Amino acid sequence: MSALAALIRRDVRIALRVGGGALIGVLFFLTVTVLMPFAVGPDLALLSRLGPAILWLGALLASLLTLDRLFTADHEDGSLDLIVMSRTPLELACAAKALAHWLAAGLPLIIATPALGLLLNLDGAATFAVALTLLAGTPALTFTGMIGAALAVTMHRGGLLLAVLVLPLSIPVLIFGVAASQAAISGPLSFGTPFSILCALSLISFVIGPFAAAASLRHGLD
Amino acid sequence: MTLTDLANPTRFLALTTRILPWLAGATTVLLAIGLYQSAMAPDDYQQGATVKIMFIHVPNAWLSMFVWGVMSVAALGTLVWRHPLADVAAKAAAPIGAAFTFLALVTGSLWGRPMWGTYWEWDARLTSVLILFLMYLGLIALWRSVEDPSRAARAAAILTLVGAINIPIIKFSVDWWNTLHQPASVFRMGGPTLDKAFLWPLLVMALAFSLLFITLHLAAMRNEILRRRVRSLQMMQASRVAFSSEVGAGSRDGHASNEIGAA
Amino acid sequence: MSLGPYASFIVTSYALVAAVVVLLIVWIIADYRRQQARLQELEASGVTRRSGRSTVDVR
Amino acid sequence: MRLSGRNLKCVRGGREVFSGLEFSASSGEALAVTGPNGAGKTSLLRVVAGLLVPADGAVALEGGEAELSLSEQAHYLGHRDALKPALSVLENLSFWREFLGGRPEDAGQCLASVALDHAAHLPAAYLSAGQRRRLSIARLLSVRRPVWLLDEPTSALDAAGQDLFVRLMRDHLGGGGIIVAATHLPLGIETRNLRMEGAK
Repeated sequence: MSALAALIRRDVRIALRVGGGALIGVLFFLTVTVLMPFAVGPDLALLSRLGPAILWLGALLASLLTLDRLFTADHEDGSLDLIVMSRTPLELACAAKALAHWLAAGLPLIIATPALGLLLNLDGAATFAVALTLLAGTPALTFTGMIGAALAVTMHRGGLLLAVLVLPLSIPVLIFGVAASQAAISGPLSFGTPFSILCALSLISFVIGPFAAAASLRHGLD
Repeated sequence: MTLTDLANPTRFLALTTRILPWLAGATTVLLAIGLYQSAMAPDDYQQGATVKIMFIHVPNAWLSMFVWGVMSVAALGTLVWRHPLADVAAKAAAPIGAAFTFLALVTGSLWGRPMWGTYWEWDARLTSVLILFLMYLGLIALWRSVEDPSRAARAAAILTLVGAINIPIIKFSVDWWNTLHQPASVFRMGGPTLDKAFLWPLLVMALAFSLLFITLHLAAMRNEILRRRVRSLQMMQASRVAFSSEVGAGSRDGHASNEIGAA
Repeated sequence: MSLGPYASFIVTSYALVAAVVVLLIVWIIADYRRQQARLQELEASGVTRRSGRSTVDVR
Repeated sequence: MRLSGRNLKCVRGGREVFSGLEFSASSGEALAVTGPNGAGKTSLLRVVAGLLVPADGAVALEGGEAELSLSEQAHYLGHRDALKPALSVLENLSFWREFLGGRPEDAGQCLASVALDHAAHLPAAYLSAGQRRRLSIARLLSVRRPVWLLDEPTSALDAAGQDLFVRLMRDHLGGGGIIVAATHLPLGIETRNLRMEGAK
């Protein structure tokens, strides 16, 4: 366990140091969200209706953007070789890396949500609902995105390929995340149903993500 | 005291140590006077006591633009004159400017709440300040993403100047976008016809905040110079080893990469 | 001095400005102390700046 | 303990790098893999490390810990040094020491044995190529693994560094370890040689 804790500590530390990309993800989230009203107009009623969708799309794109470096950096400097060879199961190491990524890049998005909710004219309850769905849903984004990151690193391609691979996989999370927050704001569905499905999606991704990522890393390294 | 004297960081450090206490004292006195005057200022017949927020909102909003101006001059200093203190000044100013811009946003939003009934209205002024805030954050992110400060300085200087040219364009576009959509409530923050009872406290506060900025900026520049000194000392420490003659490293590395390609 | 019905907004704004400014000051002072300490630590370990290089160092 | 490869064949990108390769090394022995560029020295090391799957044949370690695979009992020192420039020298080493588990030793002591202790708190970004190599070598010492797989270990090292490394390799072999090193230069220790000619 101490090996995994060390890996998480290292990744979080690197993300927060100079050159790390953790806070850039939040800045991207902020900027994308601020851009939306310029496209749809400053109509507060409309914005509060679109708010959850805008926030979810922003969080999705922001977490995708920072996932790019999840394995690439370790692959480029050879760390990945040593991680594969180590006595820690690769699945667990992948899960630890994803967790570290979520702590450094996903959690700040949720912390930034209330400020953005204010800009989009969401009231306190609605903002809380969106933040809660993001808290339940962003781990799923990270853990499914990790599969794409692992595939991209073995193909020596990042960026756009990663987006094309991962975005379709994240559609269910988007659907139930936005549905749950809409349900909390305006109904008519109950909040509980889509939210439980969202949590279930997260739990499934905890299982599938590390295994798929580890498998693709094992077979793709050269 | 000329510009060339200032170019020497050691002399600059000595100078800052000498004048910082005076600056801090002057700032405190002016702030006290300004705060007293704003407390004594009468209520506005339209806005009531909320006009008091203006006394801190306007200075912060003014500084948010002024600091970008300072950074632009510093950027010119970096790119054109290669003044050794220019990138230090630019880097030190960014977080302080971001903090003032943040305060302008928050106080504006708190001032708007009683008027609009909501904390945030996509009002042309507030929106422009928000974009300015994002640009500050982007600039800080740029500074933070490169370890070598002199390399980051060039990039940041170019971004600062592009920003300085773009900010009026952004402001114009946002104004246009805003009038196009006819906002529900038109709210002027402090009109051009400001009563003398408000003008004096406002001026004193603006001056006090400007002094506050100068004080903080000088102190932050001093920190930055020390940080760079630490960095260069550390690099000397890394290279100063008994067995520093690592001859042939480059050629063997080149050879090694060939092999990766071939293997 | 009465602040009217919106006293909480006024007080909050002033408090926020004070908080952020104090935070800035504390951060700058702490940063100064940290850099000084590291500088002294380095000088204690025998690394010294060559004279006349100060302008180069800063670039 | 005995490390052996039988009838190894490696195919990369549709090209056969080597085939029918046999080698073996016992406790206390070093195997120097030599040959021209492109002969497959790096590929061989990566096959032994378990990072590449051989097209044919197998590598086995007899007499090691039964429940662990070969790669879990080996250190791999490649061209890429697995160092994070944003972390300090000590942080880099402590991470690998902790992550690789095993019997932990004092990371500072490992740094001292490669004469990097004076730089423990500097960012790894400030290190020269030779110092980075020393730090990688410190990783070999931080956790005990019987098999060392070294790819051009002495590249970038100066004379003092090479002497130091020779001493460390002797210690390792003396403790019953096995070394497989791909190299162009004489390692400075007694070695068995494996000459790779490359595919025709």
